[in-house]
Amino acid sequence: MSLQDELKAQIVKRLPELDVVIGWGQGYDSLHRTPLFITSEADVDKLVFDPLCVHNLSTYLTRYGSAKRIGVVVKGCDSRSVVELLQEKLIHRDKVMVFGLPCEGVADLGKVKRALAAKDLDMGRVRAASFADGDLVVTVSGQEIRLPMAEVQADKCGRCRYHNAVIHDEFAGQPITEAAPDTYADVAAFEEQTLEERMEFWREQMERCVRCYACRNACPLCVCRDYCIGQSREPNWVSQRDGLEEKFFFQMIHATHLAGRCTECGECERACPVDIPLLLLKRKLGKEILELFDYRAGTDPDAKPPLLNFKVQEDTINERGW
Amino acid sequence: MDKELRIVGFLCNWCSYGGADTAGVGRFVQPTDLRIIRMPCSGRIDPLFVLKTLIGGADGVLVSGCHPRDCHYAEGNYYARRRLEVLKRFLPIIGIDPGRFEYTWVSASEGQRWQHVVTSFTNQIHALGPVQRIGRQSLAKACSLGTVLEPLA
Amino acid sequence: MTTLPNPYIPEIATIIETIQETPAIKTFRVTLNTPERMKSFRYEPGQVGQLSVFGVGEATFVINSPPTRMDYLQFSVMAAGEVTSRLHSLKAGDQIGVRAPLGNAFPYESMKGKNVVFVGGGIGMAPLRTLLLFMLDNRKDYGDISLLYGARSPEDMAFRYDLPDWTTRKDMKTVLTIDREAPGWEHTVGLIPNVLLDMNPSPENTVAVTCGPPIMIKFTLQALKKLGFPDESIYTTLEKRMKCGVGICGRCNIGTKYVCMDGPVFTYAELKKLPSEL
Amino acid sequence: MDALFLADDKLSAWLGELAAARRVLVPVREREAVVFRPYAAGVTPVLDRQANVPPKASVFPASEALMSFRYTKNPENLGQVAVEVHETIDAPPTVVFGGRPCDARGFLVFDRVYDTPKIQDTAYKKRRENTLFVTLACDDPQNTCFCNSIGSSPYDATGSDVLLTPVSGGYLVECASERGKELVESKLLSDGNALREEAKTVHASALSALGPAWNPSPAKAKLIEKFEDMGFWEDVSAKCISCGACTYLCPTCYCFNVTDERTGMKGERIRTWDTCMSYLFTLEASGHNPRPTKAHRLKNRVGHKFSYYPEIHGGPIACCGCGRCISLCPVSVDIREIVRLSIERPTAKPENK
Amino acid sequence: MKIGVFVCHCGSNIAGTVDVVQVAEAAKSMPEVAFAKDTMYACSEPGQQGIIDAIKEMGLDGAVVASCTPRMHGSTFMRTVARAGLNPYMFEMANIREHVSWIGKDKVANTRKAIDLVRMAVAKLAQNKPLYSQSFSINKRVMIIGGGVAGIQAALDCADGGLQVVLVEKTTTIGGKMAKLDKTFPTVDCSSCILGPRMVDVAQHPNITLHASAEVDEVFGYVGNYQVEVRKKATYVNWKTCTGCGACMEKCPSKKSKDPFNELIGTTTAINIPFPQAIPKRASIDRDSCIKFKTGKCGICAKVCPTKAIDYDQQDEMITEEVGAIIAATGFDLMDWHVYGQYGAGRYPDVITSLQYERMLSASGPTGGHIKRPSDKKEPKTIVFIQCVGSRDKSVGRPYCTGFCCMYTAKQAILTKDHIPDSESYVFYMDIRAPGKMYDEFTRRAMEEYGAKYIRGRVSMVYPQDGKMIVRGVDTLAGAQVEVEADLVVLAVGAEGAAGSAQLAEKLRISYDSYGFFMEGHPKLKPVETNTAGVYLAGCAQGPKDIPSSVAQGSAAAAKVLSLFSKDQLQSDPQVSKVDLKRCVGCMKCAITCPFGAIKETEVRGEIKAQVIETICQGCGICTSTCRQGAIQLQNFTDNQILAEVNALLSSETEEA
Repeated sequence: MSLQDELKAQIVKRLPELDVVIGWGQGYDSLHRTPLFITSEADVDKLVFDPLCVHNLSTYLTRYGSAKRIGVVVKGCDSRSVVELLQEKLIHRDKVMVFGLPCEGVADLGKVKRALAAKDLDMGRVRAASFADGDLVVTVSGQEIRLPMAEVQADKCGRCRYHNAVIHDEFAGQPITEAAPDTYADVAAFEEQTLEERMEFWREQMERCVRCYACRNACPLCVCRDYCIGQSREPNWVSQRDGLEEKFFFQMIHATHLAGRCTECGECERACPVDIPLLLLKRKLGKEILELFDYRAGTDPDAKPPLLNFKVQEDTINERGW
Repeated sequence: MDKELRIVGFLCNWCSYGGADTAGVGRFVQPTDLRIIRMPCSGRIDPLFVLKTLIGGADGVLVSGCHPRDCHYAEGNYYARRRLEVLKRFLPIIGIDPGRFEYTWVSASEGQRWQHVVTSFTNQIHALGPVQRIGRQSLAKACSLGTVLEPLA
Repeated sequence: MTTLPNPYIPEIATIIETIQETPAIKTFRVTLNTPERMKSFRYEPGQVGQLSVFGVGEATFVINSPPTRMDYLQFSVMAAGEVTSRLHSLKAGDQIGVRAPLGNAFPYESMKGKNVVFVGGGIGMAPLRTLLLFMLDNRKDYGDISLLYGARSPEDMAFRYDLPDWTTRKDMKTVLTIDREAPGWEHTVGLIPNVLLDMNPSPENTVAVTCGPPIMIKFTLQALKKLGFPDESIYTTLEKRMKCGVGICGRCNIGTKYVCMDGPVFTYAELKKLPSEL
Repeated sequence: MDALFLADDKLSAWLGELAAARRVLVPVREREAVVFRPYAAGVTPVLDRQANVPPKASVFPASEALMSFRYTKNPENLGQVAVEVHETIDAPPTVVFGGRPCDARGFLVFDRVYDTPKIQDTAYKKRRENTLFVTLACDDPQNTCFCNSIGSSPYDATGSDVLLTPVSGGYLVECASERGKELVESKLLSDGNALREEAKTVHASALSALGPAWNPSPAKAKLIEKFEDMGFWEDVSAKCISCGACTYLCPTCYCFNVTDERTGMKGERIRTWDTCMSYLFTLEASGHNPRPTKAHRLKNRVGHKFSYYPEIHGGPIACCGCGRCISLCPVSVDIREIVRLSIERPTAKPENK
Repeated sequence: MKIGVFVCHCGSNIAGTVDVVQVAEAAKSMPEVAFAKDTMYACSEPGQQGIIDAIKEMGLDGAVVASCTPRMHGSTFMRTVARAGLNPYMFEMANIREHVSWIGKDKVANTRKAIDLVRMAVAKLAQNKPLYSQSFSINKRVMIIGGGVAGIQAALDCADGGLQVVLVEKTTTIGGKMAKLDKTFPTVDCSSCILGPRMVDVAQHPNITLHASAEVDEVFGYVGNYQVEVRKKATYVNWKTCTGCGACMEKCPSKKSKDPFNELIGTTTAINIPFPQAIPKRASIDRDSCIKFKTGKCGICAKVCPTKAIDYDQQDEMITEEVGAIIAATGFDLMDWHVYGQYGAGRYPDVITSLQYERMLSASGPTGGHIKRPSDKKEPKTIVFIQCVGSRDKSVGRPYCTGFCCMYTAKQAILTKDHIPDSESYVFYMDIRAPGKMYDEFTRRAMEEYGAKYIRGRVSMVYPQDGKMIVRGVDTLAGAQVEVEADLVVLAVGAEGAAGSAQLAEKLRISYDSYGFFMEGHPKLKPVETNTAGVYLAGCAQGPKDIPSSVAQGSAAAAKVLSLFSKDQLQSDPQVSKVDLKRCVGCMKCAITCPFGAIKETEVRGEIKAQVIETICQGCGICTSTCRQGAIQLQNFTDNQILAEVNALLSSETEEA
């Protein structure tokens, strides 16, 4: 039985206990998957799982009333968000059923877009897409293009330690055994630039931000949403102007509010309609939190998160006496 | 010293604000750049205050609270220490020198230490010079308008 | 091509008097700073204005003084959000911005010759006050006028300076009510819809105008129906969050109707046709 | 009027000419996003695909001062403070170059609201008057494009001042408005009449690439009919994450917010883009919200575009079919599907109103 | 809003290096400022009257005083503003003395800085809101935790003052460490003679409820209204019927039970009353040595008990006491001296602690007041006292001085001579710390009258040899190695917070140091208060101290409680956190970080929300900086108030430019 069929069978089995199961279905074209809300057995047929299932569906878990019993299909990375939400008691274990999957990596449609653009092709015109022998095969403007997955895989997958869902009530398929090391090489490479270059980089990136808050709303852990301090007057942290300072400060809010919580799922960056590399800010925080507190968010539902905790004598913080 | 720079201090009311008072009572002369904002506790200091202040154009931000174990509220400075350490390490990614932000502990009795802290920090900020602001369009930006920004390696 | 004035620029007005109506409601009497504008200022009962506290923002209030009394424009403000609480801190002599008149008005022309029943609850008395005073100032144009005004307690009753006149005039009937017995209260006690049923106004050649908190409106409408008022003869005003006030910014619509342009005055018949998104 | 021809190698020279007297906004690539930026020498416009962000900001900036205000104290009595306001309009002469027909047509939706016999949005009107559109016809539409279904086409010049069509070796340049004439008065443009046929082929092939058009007009009545059918709206909005990407990137979405910003004794009243997909959009000071859920809000967005707007304005749909709300939606909410479902699916009658 | 700004000259203290007239002039152009003036001494009566007059005449809504530190006169001016009819929180202070005029000589820079500070204060004040205290009633009962001499003193003082007192004692009797002492310095009077009557007073006082063999399990509530859950540990004897006759002790076959009262140098019966003067004088069974519990057979005590008080099935009992204040007087324990391997670390029976020696000296002790060395029960002739075992010793993590060891060592040396006239005492010491009334004289007497040989120096090791304990040390005054052949070695072991004090501190939400001592509110000015309102300290729980100091603190803590309870209602500090229910998402992270347990979960229309218990909230604002929605705001230090200060400062630059 294929992984997808096994998953379908598990959902069919569990569906009677649940109000809805959130999975992925076919999107508006062959390259796009879209969140699928399964409430009947007939819906289960629409379920898809392949490397185009990029969305972290756990973002929906906090959008239901506490009375609902929700099933959610998660990849390894997505499952960490579930763990984090459980840890923060934003969802309740007995109200959530986790359908865990092993995942070898998902595609980064930005990379697909770039790869096709390099061949003067537009991703928006892809007519067919499939996977064969580790390649993403797309038909676009009359041509068939083979893109090796290694080239179009999301960066986060190349450094993934958690290929398998870390929490699950059902698990389909065989767990993947290998785990890649994450050396935060991307952060280090970025920080080889001068401070001026780094700020100039953000200046250029933030210039095109439209303050649509897709980054925030896609984030499974941005649970304030309707009451985000980025848009309020009381408190009034930031004006509604579209200046660089305002737009950048919102990202500071987003990043600092995720410190010690972010699982680096990358949804903020993926959701951004103007391709601002927002994950970098969170990766930097993740790196520092790991170094300081040996803590990876979303791996232990019972852990006390580092910024809600302290030690009288910190082992890793060098008291700044001067 | 050259032209004053904009330095903002967030001080807890119980220890460091008192320490600054003690320094005043002792007439311990200090550079004049610093402007102090009184907070009830270093634990009240949201790292976003620091970011807001730096991004808003302050050249340096100094936070000072009670020494660990001496927090008036028992635990505030422990939380502050973690939050502020993370913040300090975060600053380089956005192009702000981490030396523009320091946090330290000064008790209400440590007037001399406060003088030392203010003087050292002010010197440190003067060595760094005025902060660069993201909101200010750089010359480079105007010239490079429209150049294709390459994706991150 | 005609050029119309910039609809967003308020006129500057000065507060000449403030009245603390109730703990939560404060009334502002303002005059436009340009005397000629004050002279040429025209509006109709029921129309609203946007008051600006510059640096804080704008909020919408009905002009609750009638166009027949142009010494000042009166607005009553219930403290709820940022703008309203800031307005509450203002005093006589302070300057604010006014964008008015906005929205539609009560069809006071078509009401001529009819009896009018006013049913107001709490701050909902404000829009009724304009029309009531306008009618009293044009008394001969209208038939019997009756007013039922209710508040939770005597302290919550606004426009207390009007009450001596309203309760003693021979050409109108006034019933004041509060929800629960209170020491020193000499008027009726009871919930507005019940008192209205007791008053038992005849729907014959009569229009009803009502405004108040949503729950009161709901039961008052039921009472009016019970009394036999047709939907077309019942008027009320709606409140929505507004920004531009001129039908552009897109937040006060209920389906196709923009409260800021098509309202705030609606008949119950119109209201029923609107989708339920109040 | 005659058709003209612009050779590929003369493109930057022509842009240079245009930019001499005006701000010229061209689509450029930044990472994988295409956005409009002021043209300067050396800039390579990206003309082979739709920009992520439409040129909406050219006429309707994401944030602008509606006015400025200043408080002044009476020196004799500091407690006496006067306030004055000033209109602030920034409307530089602008050419939007390389937008698509849908981008230019977006403003037609604005016009019916922002410039009416009763109300004129002064700043908008001024900028509208000062902004011209040199539009590029689409030769190969994207999967999310549906301009043909809302009464337009990949080469619709309505709302544009000049229409370019890609032909071999360059572009066919056609004037589409009176105002466009001044733009094509350039020696860099040569006679292009001979290429009209080729352009027509390009147009036809683009249109056919869109596939068969579908008719959204029944949605006008159906959406009203479905107003109370919250089950339908909960179903179609289930995946919506309530961000504003669809509305901010929509060439026709014109809703805005107004906030005051004050520094010391002066300040500005700011108008910023707003989105009806946000909970805050209709939240009242009392805490009451007439559109409390994303189902309510998505209903308003779709309803506004395909029902209320056409109802108020006598027919035209407030959608230009550009498809950005689909392609740039983080979760691929597909407005085409919602409109189609609103027409096709039977309406559930609420038990009691 | 109309704000008045008053810029103080403070004579020349400020005006000497700040152009105060220019500061007042600059303030006039600041937003919301309707009045600005310089004043010679703002805090003087005419200065304050000037502020009041200006507020009334100009109809001001708030005042900024630019003068000294708010820590000095903040409350003075708040009262001034209140006298003018404003809410006292409609006031801000700009510290232009301690933070400006006194620390810089450059008048231009100082003036610029003062103007900035005034601008920031004005901007903050424009965001201030009136705050109002809440009154709440108090439960005038006090709980005292710990029945040592400090707790006894506090209990009796409170009870005599008319308060209902609940005294909770961990062991089966009150008396604490003092009950174990033979004599007390410097008077050498009998410890039990002076403590005993006080213990009896406790037992007999109508206002005191004593829970012995009881511990505090949990503490809820806040000042004036605490609920303390007390666990009454099972004693297996019904204390209501037990008369303390001792018949059970006589017949108990298990005579080798550990005797903690005698510091383990003697043994007792499994069922026992720790000492004859115990209060309450009730028997209890030590489960670990009781044969009935170990084998199920025996039950002799039950048979002999004339009142049938023995209850082998007794369980711990939980009771809840409601009190308005708590005094923690949990005392000390000796530090674990076994870290001193060089002194035998417990391997040698003839190396004992001073407290063990004290039991040996006591006539009611296991040796009947005869000094006998544990190994062979012989009377020792040469006794070495080693001071500072676990005091002033960083190497074992005990940098502090326990303070009373010098005195009791001198006392023990004196008593040794009294007991064994032909004995010789050696005292190894580092410094003699005897700074009390008659204290130094006392140590002198030990040396001069009683011939105790004081050797200044540390002991490097103690080891047994031929029935003797060889004590090898250094005499730093003589600059020589010394070795003493001792019969008995007595270690003056330092004190640390009593076992379990850290856990108790956490329950009480007070801070404690790493030695288990509780932190006082202020080392000088609040020696018996804590930073948790309604919780006070007495005795060694706060830090090592001798009997008179412990008693003084007991009385001081009692006085604090009596003064707290002198009112029927308490006023809460309104600078507390407030939840905006609309913004709160109920994540309760605020409650996780609140050091005081002042935030509880509540349900509002089916949704979880945070709720601040205003009377517990201390106003630290940790919750505010924890809350991501900005839903919980510390009043008077809200985000908007602080941002207003930041913005006022940062925008001043752009305005000037």
